[in-house]
Amino acid sequence: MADLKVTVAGVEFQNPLIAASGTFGFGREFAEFYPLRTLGGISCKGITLKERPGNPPPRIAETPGGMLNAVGLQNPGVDHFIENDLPWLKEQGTAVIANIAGNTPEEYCEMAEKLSGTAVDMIEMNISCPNVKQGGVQFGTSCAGVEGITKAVRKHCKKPLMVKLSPNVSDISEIAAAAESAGADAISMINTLTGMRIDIQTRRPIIRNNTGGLSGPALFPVAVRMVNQAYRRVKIPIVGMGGISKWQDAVEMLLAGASALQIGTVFFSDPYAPVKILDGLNDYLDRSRISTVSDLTGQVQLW
Amino acid sequence: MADLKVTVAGVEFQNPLIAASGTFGFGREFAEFYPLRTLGGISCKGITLKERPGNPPPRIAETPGGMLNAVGLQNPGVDHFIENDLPWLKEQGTAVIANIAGNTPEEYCEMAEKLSGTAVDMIEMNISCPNVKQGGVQFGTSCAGVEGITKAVRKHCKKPLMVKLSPNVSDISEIAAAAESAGADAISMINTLTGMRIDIQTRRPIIRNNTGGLSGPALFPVAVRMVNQAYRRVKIPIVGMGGISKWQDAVEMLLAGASALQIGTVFFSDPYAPVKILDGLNDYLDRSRISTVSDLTGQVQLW
Amino acid sequence: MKYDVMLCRIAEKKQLSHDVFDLTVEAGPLAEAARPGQFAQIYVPGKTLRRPISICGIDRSSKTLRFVFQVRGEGTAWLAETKAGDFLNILAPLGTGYELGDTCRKAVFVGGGIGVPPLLEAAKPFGENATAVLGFRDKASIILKEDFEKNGNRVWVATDDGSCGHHGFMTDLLEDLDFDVLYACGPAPMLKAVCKLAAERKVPCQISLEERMACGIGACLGCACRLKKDGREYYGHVCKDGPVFNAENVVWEG
Amino acid sequence: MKYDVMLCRIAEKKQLSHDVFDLTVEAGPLAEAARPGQFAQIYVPGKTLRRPISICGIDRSSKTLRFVFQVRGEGTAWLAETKAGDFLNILAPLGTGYELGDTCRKAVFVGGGIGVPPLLEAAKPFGENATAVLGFRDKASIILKEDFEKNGNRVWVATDDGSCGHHGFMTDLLEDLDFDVLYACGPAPMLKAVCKLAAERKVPCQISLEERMACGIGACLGCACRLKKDGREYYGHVCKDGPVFNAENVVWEG
Ligand SMILES: Cc1cc2nc3c(=O)[nH]c(=O)nc-3n(C[C@H](O)[C@H](O)[C@H](O)COP(=O)(O)OP(=O)(O)OC[C@H]3O[C@@H](n4cnc5c(N)ncnc54)[C@H](O)[C@@H]3O)c2cc1C
Ligand SMILES: Cc1cc2nc3c(=O)[nH]c(=O)nc-3n(C[C@H](O)[C@H](O)[C@H](O)COP(=O)(O)OP(=O)(O)OC[C@H]3O[C@@H](n4cnc5c(N)ncnc54)[C@H](O)[C@@H]3O)c2cc1C
Ligand SMILES: Cc1cc2nc3c(=O)[nH]c(=O)nc-3n(C[C@H](O)[C@H](O)[C@H](O)COP(=O)(O)O)c2cc1C
Ligand SMILES: Cc1cc2nc3c(=O)[nH]c(=O)nc-3n(C[C@H](O)[C@H](O)[C@H](O)COP(=O)(O)O)c2cc1C
Ligand code: FES
Ligand code: FES
Repeated sequence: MADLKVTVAGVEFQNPLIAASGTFGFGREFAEFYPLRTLGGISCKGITLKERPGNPPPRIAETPGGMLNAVGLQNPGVDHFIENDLPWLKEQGTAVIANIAGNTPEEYCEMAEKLSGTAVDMIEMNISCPNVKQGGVQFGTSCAGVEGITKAVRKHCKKPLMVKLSPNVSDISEIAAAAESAGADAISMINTLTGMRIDIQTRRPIIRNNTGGLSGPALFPVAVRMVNQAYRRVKIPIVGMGGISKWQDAVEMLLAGASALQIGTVFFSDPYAPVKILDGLNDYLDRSRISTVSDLTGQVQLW
Repeated sequence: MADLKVTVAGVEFQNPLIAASGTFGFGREFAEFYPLRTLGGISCKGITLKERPGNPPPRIAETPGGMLNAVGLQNPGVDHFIENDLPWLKEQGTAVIANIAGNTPEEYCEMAEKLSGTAVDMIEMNISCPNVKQGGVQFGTSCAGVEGITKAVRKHCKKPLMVKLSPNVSDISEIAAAAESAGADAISMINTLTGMRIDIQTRRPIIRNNTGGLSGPALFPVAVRMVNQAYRRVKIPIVGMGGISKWQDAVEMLLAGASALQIGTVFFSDPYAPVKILDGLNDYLDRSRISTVSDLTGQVQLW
Repeated sequence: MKYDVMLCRIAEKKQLSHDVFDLTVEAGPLAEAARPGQFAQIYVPGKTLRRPISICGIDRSSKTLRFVFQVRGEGTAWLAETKAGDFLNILAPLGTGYELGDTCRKAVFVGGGIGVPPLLEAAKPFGENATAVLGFRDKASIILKEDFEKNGNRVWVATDDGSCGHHGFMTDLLEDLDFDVLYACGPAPMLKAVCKLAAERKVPCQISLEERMACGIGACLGCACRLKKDGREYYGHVCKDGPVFNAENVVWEG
Repeated sequence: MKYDVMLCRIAEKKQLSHDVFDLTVEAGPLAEAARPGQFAQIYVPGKTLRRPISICGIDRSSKTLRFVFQVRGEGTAWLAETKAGDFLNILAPLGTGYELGDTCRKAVFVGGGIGVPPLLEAAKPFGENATAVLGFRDKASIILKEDFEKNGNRVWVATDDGSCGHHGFMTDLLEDLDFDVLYACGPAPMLKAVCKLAAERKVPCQISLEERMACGIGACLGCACRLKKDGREYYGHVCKDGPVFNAENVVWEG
């Protein structure tokens, strides 16, 4: 048995597999399949200061090797989360990451403050949600935007702060550097890439929001590239995600530069994916006589 | 039989399916399968002012629903093209698009001038090749870059000028608008999105160039979104591409805003793809009682 | 266990019409847990998302589940190619099914096209107290008529082209019927009309909805549907709160 | 026709070792056009790229092609699951094969592991003038030995672990042999050693190379390999200029 523990920004994860925000709810539905401590951590559904109704349906469209979603951050609000979901989650024996989104810097700051007084292990700042009209992604696609909001939230945040980056940018390494210099303790990447599907019968976009975020295996090579670009640019740890669906992908993403991983879309085809990925990863480490998984991080040797 | 003819920037294509640059060489290899006049047009392998050796191998990696390539613009140079490939191509009864790439604006201008004196039907300016060290993509990822090079080449180009856009940008509609205002007669989009795959055995990127360009169905929803964004922003026609692999995709891309289409990666799994896509498109038009294919362009009705 | 993933052997496969197929799978504990109106998420190789298909029949003794589906796209086309003996990767039973209540009430089950299958198992305990009002495009598209009859239900059929039974809307048939409770599944315009009628007659009515799904268990919030409760509107989720809803809680668009 | 796409029925399937399989397919005109050392691009459902597999046998009378392949990843794993009677979507014959020339010359065919199959058809016309020197990991991995013997070729075997034949490198065996021409296919280090020997002995040598491919026909320029001609180095393409090259034209890296 290799050592699967990883530490990201001071937070210990018993293994590097974290459920990606928005794909796992607050965990209750998946607890039917296996104890949630199977996972290294859970990044909760994105929460906002006030309750949000979310976007009208349809919110989902399948694409080759992936899917689009435009859930639009439906959530019960941060207070409800703290009162009703967090206590239960904290009992499950896995690290809990609160994923937050806001319309204004003030909202982000207020949430960070509220969550700083709770038992969450880490705050993941989603400045990359492409599916809401206001806020979210517009902070995440320019260096100035990322720097401004990260600096502001950093002041109010007593927990390790992870900034989640959008792939809808020309130069991800600049954005990563901006997050680092503004005081982020870690980076998570990538969020979804904006896409569209059209129903050729009705001539309407399949998703009511017109566009949605692309996730799943289709995205994987873009995620690997971006994680590696960021890894070569910043010193803070990177939580890598985007289309991981098998243990080989996990190894690849770690080699590219990730210290831990998130998986999302793969839950939809196989709720048991984390169990299989962890088994495969463990066997691989044993076979390769690698004693701790963190020895893989960033070990790709570029040509 | 619906009317499949389309006209883009004054150039007539007997049907909207054009072979995408770099996937079809100069056509000779595919002429073994069917007469090249089956296609509406052929965009030749990207050519440069001088012969280029291309990148060292491996140049190809498969990805979920797609592939990466980093051929690095291996080509015999523009003079060789004009002398040896163009005359044969012009005899095939299909429109011929010369796809050009350069290291400097001067090189682009010189090529445009040379080609203006030939029988090519159109010039496609590739300012979006992610696989060469110098030139190419750096012109294509900023508005100023796109505007500068398009203006310069426009002056030297007596042929319809189509600018090929890179998807590796934050806001494609800005880029499209820059190309239009600088005098482009048409836009083609999208080129490949940069990605990376790592061989977990050797811990080396599979592609010797480290990164490569993602093409194929995985890319399709991103291409549809970008074509639609550009369509809503500019008046000049758009040639849409990126992962089209069946007739339904062709319809979807036309609805999103494309006036004509290019197909590339699908040739690798099925060299006969254009025949099948055209059959399906024709049946669809007949079934839907649409008399000319160009009636589909931009007909998506956003929510 | 509320739901789980299982590899289920196909025990039997039949073709019911030119594009409708009928699969019975050995589902062990999933069959034991299943209730009428619930659904399954069936894995299709190479696809990112599972396909939601209603449970059409539950046999507790043989521990089998029955699915009746129409070929609509690549996923259902793949399903139609499977054979007895093949294995399907199934996540089930999912969602909230029909609340049957007192089966001595006079119940009418209104199904349109591929909306018919989910009603079959719900109608069973009602026996002769139930009338199944089934609508199809044409005679060749009629499915499951004999199955409702085997339930002991009365069956009325309507076809769009009049090639069998009543020529026209199923809802025409409802006008002449007397009932205490309505159960419905089918295309949105039909459901709307049924809900309207139920409201007029002041009888309880349960309808089954569809929406594009990802997780199927209520975690991703993908399958939203507009609901109302105590005068407040909100987005519920078809996979967890439904697919069966009380008609009065559903908000129709437009 | 130089090459074409065809749906080919699998006439026969065998397993040669724990991970090596042997498929014979009915290939009609593709079989008639094929020459030793050429290859096919086999379509694998759901994959963006076809899989290049060498032609191991050509039977002009039955119009069949034979492929022998090792399971390496998802594509070859899928191929290994196919059965006689299934159809494969094949693009063939592709590339430039072995130039056999005068088959009265003393020829040696050097194959390492899964590099052995492409040599079989080339060795056939040489009959007893040919010696096949075949290297494998161990005894259990030996394939096609009897097939070379059926050609009338002499066969020498080497294994890495000494469990059969010579213990060590195939190239050791070459030292003791006398020959006019060399044909080789296998891992790069082996090919390099063979090329070196051929240069020393000044005998012509043809080797078969591998590279990742997209189109397989010379259009995409994906499968580059470093070549030299008249002192000038350039990138040629394995799928069109090769997969078989004259040893003296190949530039080895490093
Ligand atoms: C709760 C529920 C129960 C259902 N029960 C049945 C049933 O018993 N029998 C039956 O024939 N059909 C049923 N459907 C519809 C069935 O799910 C779709 O026909 C099927 O998903 C189409 O998949 P495809 O790959 O063939 O089509 P494609 O159009 O290729 O599918 C593309 C994507 O869209 C989704 N999609 C397409 N149509 C629908 C739809 N109507 N509802 C939800 N998602 C859709 C697919 O799941 C897939 O993710 C049900 C749907 C739901 C939500
Ligand atoms: C001209 C030629 C002839 C060949 N002949 C044979 C043969 O007769 N028998 C045999 O067993 N193998 C042969 N190979 C190797 C065979 O093509 C690979 O083992 C196979 O493509 C692996 O596919 P996969 O999906 O199983 O593996 P994966 O690793 O999942 O494949 C991923 C991608 O990499 C490519 N790839 C992986 N390994 C290779 C390789 N060695 N060469 C080229 N592409 C590769 C695949 O084609 C695919 O595009 C030949 C290769 C070439 C180029
Ligand atoms: C249905 C769905 C909902 C999502 N919601 C959120 C969210 O609320 N906050 C967030 O930061 N990311 C959200 N994401 C993005 C994922 O966390 C993740 O970044 C992305 O899906 C890529 O990983 P994957 O390919 O493994 O799914 C969502 C993704 C999906 C598919
Ligand atoms: C092997 C390969 C080589 C390519 N070479 C070029 C090129 O020389 N010039 C260019 O503009 N685009 C080039 N492209 C990009 C394609 O023309 C096209 O934009 C892209 O592949 C997306 O379309 P597709 O998904 O249908 O392949 C190349 C793509 C591939 C796969
Ligand atoms: S499909 Fe995920 S919540 Fe319903
Ligand atoms: S694979 Fe396309 S040129 Fe060889």
